[in-house]
Amino acid sequence: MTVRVQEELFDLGAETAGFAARASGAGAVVTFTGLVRDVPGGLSGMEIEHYPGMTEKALTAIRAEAMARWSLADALIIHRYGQLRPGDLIMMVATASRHRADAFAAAEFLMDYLKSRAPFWKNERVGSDSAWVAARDEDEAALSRWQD
Amino acid sequence: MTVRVQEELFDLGAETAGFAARASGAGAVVTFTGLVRDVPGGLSGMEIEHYPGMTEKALTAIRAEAMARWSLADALIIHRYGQLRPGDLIMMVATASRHRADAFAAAEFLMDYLKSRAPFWKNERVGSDSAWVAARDEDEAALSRWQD
Amino acid sequence: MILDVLYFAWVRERIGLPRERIETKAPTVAALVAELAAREDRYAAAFADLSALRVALDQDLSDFDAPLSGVREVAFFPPMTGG
Amino acid sequence: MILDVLYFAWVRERIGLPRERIETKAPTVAALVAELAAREDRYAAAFADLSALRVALDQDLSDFDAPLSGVREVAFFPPMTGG
Repeated sequence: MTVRVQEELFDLGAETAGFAARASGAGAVVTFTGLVRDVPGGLSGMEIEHYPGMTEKALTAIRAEAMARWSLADALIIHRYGQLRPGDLIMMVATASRHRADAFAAAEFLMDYLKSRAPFWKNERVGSDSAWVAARDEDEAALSRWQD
Repeated sequence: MTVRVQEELFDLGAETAGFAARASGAGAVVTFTGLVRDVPGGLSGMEIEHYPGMTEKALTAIRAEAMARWSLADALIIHRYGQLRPGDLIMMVATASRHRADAFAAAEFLMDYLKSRAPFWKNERVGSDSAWVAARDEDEAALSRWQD
Repeated sequence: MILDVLYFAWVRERIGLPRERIETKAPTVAALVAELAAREDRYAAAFADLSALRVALDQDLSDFDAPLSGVREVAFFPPMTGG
Repeated sequence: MILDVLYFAWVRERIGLPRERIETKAPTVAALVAELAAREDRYAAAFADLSALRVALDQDLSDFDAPLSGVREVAFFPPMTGG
Protein backbone atom coordinates (compact mmCIF):
# COMPACT_ATOMS: atom_id res chain seq x y z
CA MET A 1 0.00 0.00 0.00
CA THR A 2 1.34 3.38 -0.99
CA VAL A 3 -0.52 5.32 1.74
CA ARG A 4 -0.87 3.91 5.24
CA VAL A 5 -2.32 5.46 8.40
CA GLN A 6 -1.73 3.23 11.37
CA GLU A 7 -1.35 3.12 15.13
CA GLU A 8 1.30 0.40 15.22
CA LEU A 9 5.02 0.91 14.72
CA PHE A 10 6.39 0.42 11.21
CA ASP A 11 9.73 -1.16 10.39
CA LEU A 12 11.78 1.70 8.90
CA GLY A 13 14.58 -0.60 7.72
CA ALA A 14 12.27 -3.09 6.03
CA GLU A 15 10.11 -0.34 4.49
CA THR A 16 13.14 1.49 3.09
CA ALA A 17 14.85 -1.62 1.75
CA GLY A 18 11.58 -2.95 0.30
CA PHE A 19 10.74 0.37 -1.35
CA ALA A 20 14.23 0.63 -2.88
CA ALA A 21 14.11 -2.98 -4.10
CA ARG A 22 10.74 -2.43 -5.82
CA ALA A 23 11.97 0.88 -7.30
CA SER A 24 15.45 -0.32 -8.23
CA GLY A 25 14.93 0.55 -11.92
CA ALA A 26 14.48 4.16 -10.90
CA GLY A 27 18.04 4.79 -9.75
CA ALA A 28 17.32 7.38 -7.03
CA VAL A 29 15.43 6.86 -3.77
CA VAL A 30 14.85 9.54 -1.11
CA THR A 31 13.31 8.90 2.29
CA PHE A 32 12.27 11.24 5.06
CA THR A 33 11.61 9.92 8.55
CA GLY A 34 10.07 11.90 11.39
CA LEU A 35 10.79 10.92 14.99
CA VAL A 36 9.40 12.15 18.30
CA ARG A 37 11.92 14.72 19.54
CA ASP A 38 12.46 15.14 23.22
CA VAL A 39 11.77 18.63 24.66
CA PRO A 40 13.31 20.70 27.49
CA GLY A 41 11.87 19.37 30.71
CA GLY A 42 11.57 15.88 29.27
CA LEU A 43 8.72 14.67 27.12
CA SER A 44 6.72 11.94 28.82
CA GLY A 45 4.77 11.22 25.67
CA MET A 46 3.08 12.48 22.53
CA GLU A 47 -0.41 11.71 21.33
CA ILE A 48 -1.26 12.14 17.68
CA GLU A 49 -4.93 12.69 16.95
CA HIS A 50 -6.23 12.39 13.41
CA TYR A 51 -9.44 12.55 11.41
CA PRO A 52 -10.22 9.00 10.27
CA GLY A 53 -11.53 9.00 6.73
CA MET A 54 -10.22 12.44 5.84
CA THR A 55 -6.63 11.46 6.70
CA GLU A 56 -6.43 8.65 4.14
CA LYS A 57 -8.18 10.85 1.58
CA ALA A 58 -5.78 13.77 2.16
CA LEU A 59 -2.65 11.60 2.02
CA THR A 60 -3.85 9.84 -1.14
CA ALA A 61 -4.50 13.22 -2.79
CA ILE A 62 -1.10 14.61 -1.72
CA ARG A 63 0.64 11.52 -3.09
CA ALA A 64 -1.28 11.74 -6.38
CA GLU A 65 -0.31 15.41 -6.71
CA ALA A 66 3.38 14.53 -6.22
CA MET A 67 3.15 11.72 -8.80
CA ALA A 68 1.60 14.18 -11.27
CA ARG A 69 4.12 16.97 -10.67
CA TRP A 70 7.32 14.94 -10.89
CA SER A 71 8.54 11.98 -12.85
CA LEU A 72 8.32 9.39 -10.08
CA ALA A 73 8.48 5.62 -10.26
CA ASP A 74 6.79 5.36 -6.86
CA ALA A 75 5.94 7.23 -3.68
CA LEU A 76 5.07 5.93 -0.22
CA ILE A 77 3.55 7.66 2.82
CA ILE A 78 3.23 6.01 6.24
CA HIS A 79 1.90 8.06 9.17
CA ARG A 80 1.12 6.88 12.70
CA TYR A 81 -1.40 8.14 15.23
CA GLY A 82 -2.00 7.38 18.90
CA GLN A 83 0.40 7.31 21.84
CA LEU A 84 4.10 7.75 21.07
CA ARG A 85 7.22 8.18 23.17
CA PRO A 86 10.44 10.17 22.65
CA GLY A 87 12.52 8.61 19.88
CA ASP A 88 9.57 6.75 18.37
CA LEU A 89 9.03 6.82 14.64
CA ILE A 90 6.12 9.11 13.68
CA MET A 91 6.04 8.82 9.92
CA MET A 92 8.03 8.32 6.74
CA VAL A 93 7.80 9.20 3.08
CA ALA A 94 9.80 7.61 0.27
CA THR A 95 10.10 8.67 -3.36
CA ALA A 96 11.82 7.04 -6.33
CA SER A 97 12.82 8.62 -9.62
CA ARG A 98 15.27 8.31 -12.47
CA HIS A 99 17.34 11.33 -11.46
CA ARG A 100 17.78 12.60 -7.92
CA ALA A 101 16.24 16.07 -8.37
CA ASP A 102 12.73 14.67 -8.80
CA ALA A 103 12.94 12.34 -5.79
CA PHE A 104 14.29 15.13 -3.55
CA ALA A 105 11.72 17.73 -4.68
CA ALA A 106 8.82 15.31 -4.38
CA ALA A 107 9.86 14.21 -0.87
CA GLU A 108 10.09 17.85 0.27
CA PHE A 109 6.71 18.58 -1.31
CA LEU A 110 5.11 15.59 0.44
CA MET A 111 6.55 16.73 3.77
CA ASP A 112 5.42 20.34 3.35
CA TYR A 113 1.89 19.21 2.56
CA LEU A 114 1.81 16.57 5.30
CA LYS A 115 2.91 19.13 7.88
CA SER A 116 0.14 21.64 7.15
CA ARG A 117 -2.57 19.94 5.10
CA ALA A 118 -2.98 16.43 6.51
CA PRO A 119 -5.40 16.26 9.48
CA PHE A 120 -3.04 15.31 12.29
CA TRP A 121 -2.65 17.14 15.59
CA LYS A 122 0.16 16.52 18.06
CA ASN A 123 -0.29 16.78 21.80
CA GLU A 124 2.84 16.76 23.97
CA ARG A 125 2.87 15.69 27.62
CA VAL A 126 5.58 17.05 29.93
CA GLY A 127 5.07 15.79 33.46
CA SER A 128 1.38 16.29 34.22
CA ASP A 129 0.96 19.10 31.66
CA SER A 130 -0.16 18.58 28.12
CA ALA A 131 -0.19 21.03 25.25
CA TRP A 132 -1.18 20.99 21.58
CA VAL A 133 1.81 21.58 19.33
CA ALA A 134 1.33 24.90 17.53
CA ALA A 135 1.63 25.05 13.76
CA ARG A 136 4.88 26.74 12.70
CA ASP A 137 4.80 29.78 10.46
CA GLU A 138 7.78 28.32 8.57
CA ASP A 139 5.71 25.24 7.72
CA GLU A 140 2.92 27.32 6.25
CA ALA A 141 5.47 29.47 4.40
CA ALA A 142 7.16 26.34 3.01
CA LEU A 143 3.97 25.53 1.10
CA SER A 144 4.15 28.73 -0.92
CA ARG A 145 7.14 27.52 -2.93
CA TRP A 146 4.94 24.86 -4.58
CA GLN A 147 2.28 27.28 -5.80
CA ASP A 148 2.24 27.81 -9.53
CA MET B 1 31.95 4.97 10.79
CA THR B 2 30.43 8.03 9.20
CA VAL B 3 32.25 7.64 5.87
CA ARG B 4 32.70 4.24 4.27
CA VAL B 5 34.14 3.25 0.90
CA GLN B 6 33.68 -0.43 0.27
CA GLU B 7 33.37 -3.09 -2.39
CA GLU B 8 30.84 -5.24 -0.57
CA LEU B 9 27.10 -4.66 -0.49
CA PHE B 10 25.70 -2.67 2.43
CA ASP B 11 22.39 -3.38 4.14
CA LEU B 12 20.20 -0.36 3.30
CA GLY B 13 17.48 -1.31 5.79
CA ALA B 14 19.86 -1.89 8.68
CA GLU B 15 21.89 1.24 7.89
CA THR B 16 18.78 3.44 7.69
CA ALA B 17 17.17 2.03 10.83
CA GLY B 18 20.45 2.17 12.75
CA PHE B 19 21.16 5.75 11.68
CA ALA B 20 17.63 6.87 12.66
CA ALA B 21 17.87 5.08 16.02
CA ARG B 22 21.18 6.78 16.84
CA ALA B 23 19.82 10.16 15.68
CA SER B 24 16.38 9.80 17.25
CA GLY B 25 16.82 12.98 19.30
CA ALA B 26 17.12 14.92 16.08
CA GLY B 27 13.56 14.47 14.85
CA ALA B 28 14.23 14.51 11.10
CA VAL B 29 16.18 11.97 9.05
CA VAL B 30 16.69 12.11 5.28
CA THR B 31 18.31 9.37 3.21
CA PHE B 32 19.30 9.19 -0.42
CA THR B 33 20.07 5.88 -2.08
CA GLY B 34 21.57 5.43 -5.52
CA LEU B 35 20.95 2.23 -7.46
CA VAL B 36 22.34 0.90 -10.73
CA ARG B 37 19.75 1.81 -13.35
CA ASP B 38 19.24 -0.42 -16.33
CA VAL B 39 19.83 1.15 -19.77
CA PRO B 40 18.26 0.67 -23.21
CA GLY B 41 19.78 -2.46 -24.68
CA GLY B 42 20.21 -4.02 -21.25
CA LEU B 43 23.07 -3.31 -18.90
CA SER B 44 25.18 -6.38 -18.29
CA GLY B 45 27.11 -4.67 -15.51
CA MET B 46 28.70 -1.54 -14.13
CA GLU B 47 32.21 -1.13 -12.78
CA ILE B 48 32.98 1.72 -10.43
CA GLU B 49 36.61 2.76 -10.33
CA HIS B 50 37.86 5.01 -7.55
CA TYR B 51 41.05 6.61 -6.26
CA PRO B 52 41.93 4.85 -2.99
CA GLY B 53 43.18 7.34 -0.44
CA MET B 54 41.73 10.38 -2.13
CA THR B 55 38.20 8.95 -2.04
CA GLU B 56 38.07 8.65 1.76
CA LYS B 57 39.68 12.08 2.09
CA ALA B 58 37.19 13.71 -0.29
CA LEU B 59 34.14 12.10 1.35
CA THR B 60 35.35 13.04 4.83
CA ALA B 61 35.85 16.66 3.71
CA ILE B 62 32.43 16.81 2.03
CA ARG B 63 30.77 15.43 5.16
CA ALA B 64 32.63 17.92 7.38
CA GLU B 65 31.52 20.77 5.11
CA ALA B 66 27.89 19.68 5.42
CA MET B 67 28.18 19.39 9.22
CA ALA B 68 29.60 22.94 9.31
CA ARG B 69 26.99 24.47 7.01
CA TRP B 70 23.87 23.02 8.60
CA SER B 71 22.75 22.16 12.07
CA LEU B 72 23.10 18.38 11.82
CA ALA B 73 23.07 15.76 14.53
CA ASP B 74 24.82 13.31 12.21
CA ALA B 75 25.64 12.51 8.59
CA LEU B 76 26.61 9.23 6.95
CA ILE B 77 28.11 8.45 3.54
CA ILE B 78 28.54 4.92 2.16
CA HIS B 79 29.84 4.45 -1.38
CA ARG B 80 30.72 1.22 -3.16
CA TYR B 81 33.21 0.48 -5.89
CA GLY B 82 33.92 -2.57 -8.06
CA GLN B 83 31.56 -4.71 -10.12
CA LEU B 84 27.85 -4.01 -9.80
CA ARG B 85 24.74 -5.25 -11.61
CA PRO B 86 21.44 -3.55 -12.53
CA GLY B 87 19.37 -2.89 -9.42
CA ASP B 88 22.37 -3.09 -7.08
CA LEU B 89 22.86 -0.45 -4.41
CA ILE B 90 25.67 1.97 -5.33
CA MET B 91 25.69 4.35 -2.38
CA MET B 92 23.68 6.09 0.30
CA VAL B 93 23.81 9.25 2.35
CA ALA B 94 21.83 9.93 5.51
CA THR B 95 21.43 13.20 7.43
CA ALA B 96 19.73 13.98 10.74
CA SER B 97 18.62 17.35 12.07
CA ARG B 98 16.15 19.00 14.39
CA HIS B 99 13.99 20.43 11.61
CA ARG B 100 13.56 18.89 8.18
CA ALA B 101 14.94 21.79 6.11
CA ASP B 102 18.51 21.19 7.34
CA ALA B 103 18.42 17.43 6.74
CA PHE B 104 17.01 17.88 3.22
CA ALA B 105 19.45 20.64 2.23
CA ALA B 106 22.45 18.77 3.62
CA ALA B 107 21.49 15.53 1.84
CA GLU B 108 21.15 17.38 -1.48
CA PHE B 109 24.47 19.13 -0.87
CA LEU B 110 26.20 15.81 -0.13
CA MET B 111 24.78 14.30 -3.32
CA ASP B 112 25.76 17.26 -5.50
CA TYR B 113 29.32 17.11 -4.20
CA LEU B 114 29.55 13.32 -4.39
CA LYS B 115 28.39 13.37 -8.02
CA SER B 116 31.04 15.78 -9.24
CA ARG B 117 33.77 16.05 -6.62
CA ALA B 118 34.35 12.55 -5.25
CA PRO B 119 36.82 10.50 -7.32
CA PHE B 120 34.55 7.77 -8.69
CA TRP B 121 34.13 6.84 -12.35
CA LYS B 122 31.39 4.59 -13.69
CA ASN B 123 31.89 2.24 -16.59
CA GLU B 124 28.81 0.60 -18.11
CA ARG B 125 28.88 -2.67 -20.04
CA VAL B 126 26.16 -3.36 -22.60
CA GLY B 127 26.77 -6.69 -24.32
CA SER B 128 30.45 -6.71 -25.28
CA ASP B 129 30.72 -2.89 -25.34
CA SER B 130 31.79 -0.80 -22.41
CA ALA B 131 31.68 2.96 -22.00
CA TRP B 132 32.61 5.47 -19.34
CA VAL B 133 29.57 7.34 -18.04
CA ALA B 134 29.88 11.00 -19.02
CA ALA B 135 29.51 13.68 -16.36
CA ARG B 136 26.19 15.49 -16.71
CA ASP B 137 26.14 19.26 -17.16
CA GLU B 138 23.19 19.39 -14.73
CA ASP B 139 25.36 17.82 -12.04
CA GLU B 140 28.05 20.43 -12.44
CA ALA B 141 25.39 23.17 -12.53
CA ALA B 142 23.78 21.79 -9.36
CA LEU B 143 26.97 22.62 -7.45
CA SER B 144 26.64 26.33 -8.16
CA ARG B 145 23.67 26.72 -5.80
CA TRP B 146 25.96 25.99 -2.84
CA GLN B 147 28.52 28.69 -3.67
CA ASP B 148 28.49 31.66 -1.33
CA MET C 1 -30.76 20.06 7.11
CA ILE C 2 -29.01 17.67 9.48
CA LEU C 3 -25.21 17.84 9.74
CA ASP C 4 -22.62 15.71 11.46
CA VAL C 5 -20.33 18.24 13.11
CA LEU C 6 -16.89 17.01 14.23
CA TYR C 7 -14.33 18.69 16.50
CA PHE C 8 -10.63 17.84 16.82
CA ALA C 9 -7.70 18.68 19.11
CA TRP C 10 -8.29 21.74 21.35
CA VAL C 11 -11.58 22.54 19.62
CA ARG C 12 -12.85 19.13 20.77
CA GLU C 13 -11.48 19.73 24.27
CA ARG C 14 -12.97 23.22 24.54
CA ILE C 15 -16.41 22.19 23.33
CA GLY C 16 -16.21 18.99 25.32
CA LEU C 17 -17.30 16.48 22.72
CA PRO C 18 -15.85 14.92 19.55
CA ARG C 19 -18.97 15.07 17.39
CA GLU C 20 -22.63 15.89 17.42
CA ARG C 21 -25.59 15.91 15.07
CA ILE C 22 -26.99 19.37 14.45
CA GLU C 23 -30.18 20.48 12.71
CA THR C 24 -29.65 23.85 11.11
CA LYS C 25 -30.79 26.17 8.34
CA ALA C 26 -27.40 27.96 8.22
CA PRO C 27 -26.56 28.67 4.54
CA THR C 28 -22.78 28.92 5.08
CA VAL C 29 -20.07 27.71 7.44
CA ALA C 30 -19.85 31.21 8.92
CA ALA C 31 -23.59 31.18 9.65
CA LEU C 32 -23.26 27.77 11.33
CA VAL C 33 -20.36 29.07 13.42
CA ALA C 34 -22.46 32.11 14.51
CA GLU C 35 -25.32 29.81 15.44
CA LEU C 36 -23.05 27.51 17.49
CA ALA C 37 -21.18 30.39 19.17
CA ALA C 38 -24.53 31.83 20.31
CA ARG C 39 -25.43 28.57 22.07
CA GLU C 40 -23.10 28.41 25.05
CA ASP C 41 -19.89 29.89 26.37
CA ARG C 42 -17.82 26.80 25.54
CA TYR C 43 -18.81 27.17 21.86
CA ALA C 44 -18.19 30.92 21.95
CA ALA C 45 -14.73 30.21 23.41
CA ALA C 46 -13.91 27.59 20.76
CA PHE C 47 -14.99 29.84 17.90
CA ALA C 48 -13.63 33.12 19.32
CA ASP C 49 -10.80 33.41 16.78
CA LEU C 50 -11.61 31.97 13.37
CA SER C 51 -8.10 32.70 12.11
CA ALA C 52 -6.93 29.95 14.51
CA LEU C 53 -9.41 27.47 13.03
CA ARG C 54 -9.72 25.37 9.90
CA VAL C 55 -12.84 23.77 8.48
CA ALA C 56 -13.41 20.70 6.32
CA LEU C 57 -16.64 19.97 4.44
CA ASP C 58 -17.21 16.29 3.72
CA GLN C 59 -13.52 15.72 4.50
CA ASP C 60 -12.15 18.36 2.13
CA LEU C 61 -10.50 21.52 3.44
CA SER C 62 -12.77 24.47 2.81
CA ASP C 63 -13.45 28.10 3.80
CA PHE C 64 -15.72 29.78 6.31
CA ASP C 65 -17.69 31.49 3.56
CA ALA C 66 -18.42 28.19 1.77
CA PRO C 67 -22.10 27.22 1.35
CA LEU C 68 -23.42 24.23 3.32
CA SER C 69 -25.95 23.09 0.75
CA GLY C 70 -25.52 19.37 0.05
CA VAL C 71 -22.91 18.99 2.81
CA ARG C 72 -23.29 16.12 5.32
CA GLU C 73 -20.16 16.38 7.49
CA VAL C 74 -18.52 19.54 8.84
CA ALA C 75 -15.28 19.40 10.87
CA PHE C 76 -13.63 22.18 12.88
CA PHE C 77 -10.02 21.95 14.05
CA PRO C 78 -6.84 23.97 14.63
CA PRO C 79 -4.09 24.25 11.98
CA MET C 80 -2.73 20.79 11.32
CA THR C 81 0.60 19.56 12.68
CA GLY C 82 1.38 16.37 10.82
CA GLY C 83 4.69 15.00 9.66
CA MET D 1 61.90 15.94 -8.56
CA ILE D 2 60.28 12.50 -8.62
CA LEU D 3 56.52 12.27 -8.88
CA ASP D 4 54.04 9.43 -8.64
CA VAL D 5 51.68 10.05 -11.55
CA LEU D 6 48.32 8.24 -11.48
CA TYR D 7 45.74 7.79 -14.23
CA PHE D 8 42.10 6.81 -13.83
CA ALA D 9 39.17 5.75 -16.03
CA TRP D 10 39.68 6.45 -19.77
CA VAL D 11 42.91 8.36 -19.09
CA ARG D 12 44.31 5.15 -17.61
CA GLU D 13 42.99 3.13 -20.57
CA ARG D 14 44.34 5.54 -23.17
CA ILE D 15 47.82 5.75 -21.63
CA GLY D 16 47.76 2.06 -20.87
CA LEU D 17 48.91 2.07 -17.28
CA PRO D 18 47.46 3.04 -13.89
CA ARG D 19 50.53 4.77 -12.46
CA GLU D 20 54.16 5.50 -13.11
CA ARG D 21 57.07 7.25 -11.46
CA ILE D 22 58.33 10.26 -13.38
CA GLU D 23 61.42 12.38 -12.92
CA THR D 24 60.71 15.93 -14.06
CA LYS D 25 61.70 19.55 -13.66
CA ALA D 26 58.23 20.79 -14.71
CA PRO D 27 57.32 23.78 -12.52
CA THR D 28 53.53 23.43 -13.02
CA VAL D 29 50.93 20.82 -13.87
CA ALA D 30 50.57 22.36 -17.34
CA ALA D 31 54.32 21.99 -17.91
CA LEU D 32 54.16 18.35 -16.80
CA VAL D 33 51.25 17.73 -19.17
CA ALA D 34 53.22 19.28 -22.06
CA GLU D 35 56.21 17.10 -21.21
CA LEU D 36 54.07 13.93 -21.10
CA ALA D 37 52.13 14.78 -24.27
CA ALA D 38 55.41 15.20 -26.12
CA ARG D 39 56.50 11.66 -25.17
CA GLU D 40 54.24 9.42 -27.22
CA ASP D 41 51.00 9.44 -29.16
CA ARG D 42 49.06 7.69 -26.37
CA TYR D 43 49.95 10.52 -23.98
CA ALA D 44 49.18 13.15 -26.61
CA ALA D 45 45.76 11.49 -27.13
CA ALA D 46 45.03 11.37 -23.42
CA PHE D 47 45.94 15.01 -22.87
CA ALA D 48 44.50 16.37 -26.14
CA ASP D 49 41.60 18.19 -24.45
CA LEU D 50 42.43 19.51 -20.99
CA SER D 51 38.85 20.75 -20.51
CA ALA D 52 37.84 17.06 -20.36
CA LEU D 53 40.42 16.36 -17.64
CA ARG D 54 40.75 16.98 -13.93
CA VAL D 55 43.91 16.92 -11.83
CA ALA D 56 44.57 16.20 -8.17
CA LEU D 57 47.79 17.08 -6.36
CA ASP D 58 48.51 14.92 -3.33
CA GLN D 59 44.85 13.83 -3.45
CA ASP D 60 43.32 17.30 -3.51
CA LEU D 61 41.57 18.63 -6.61
CA SER D 62 43.72 21.32 -8.21
CA ASP D 63 44.25 23.31 -11.40
CA PHE D 64 46.47 22.90 -14.42
CA ASP D 65 48.33 26.12 -13.61
CA ALA D 66 49.15 24.97 -10.06
CA PRO D 67 52.87 24.71 -9.12
CA LEU D 68 54.34 21.24 -8.54
CA SER D 69 56.88 22.26 -5.93
CA GLY D 70 56.58 20.02 -2.88
CA VAL D 71 54.05 17.74 -4.59
CA ARG D 72 54.59 13.97 -4.48
CA GLU D 73 51.51 12.54 -6.18
CA VAL D 74 49.75 13.84 -9.30
CA ALA D 75 46.57 12.22 -10.63
CA PHE D 76 44.83 12.79 -13.97
CA PHE D 77 41.27 11.68 -14.61
CA PRO D 78 38.02 12.62 -16.37
CA PRO D 79 35.23 14.54 -14.59
CA MET D 80 34.01 12.41 -11.72
CA THR D 81 30.75 10.47 -11.83
CA GLY D 82 30.06 9.40 -8.29
CA GLY D 83 26.77 9.07 -6.48
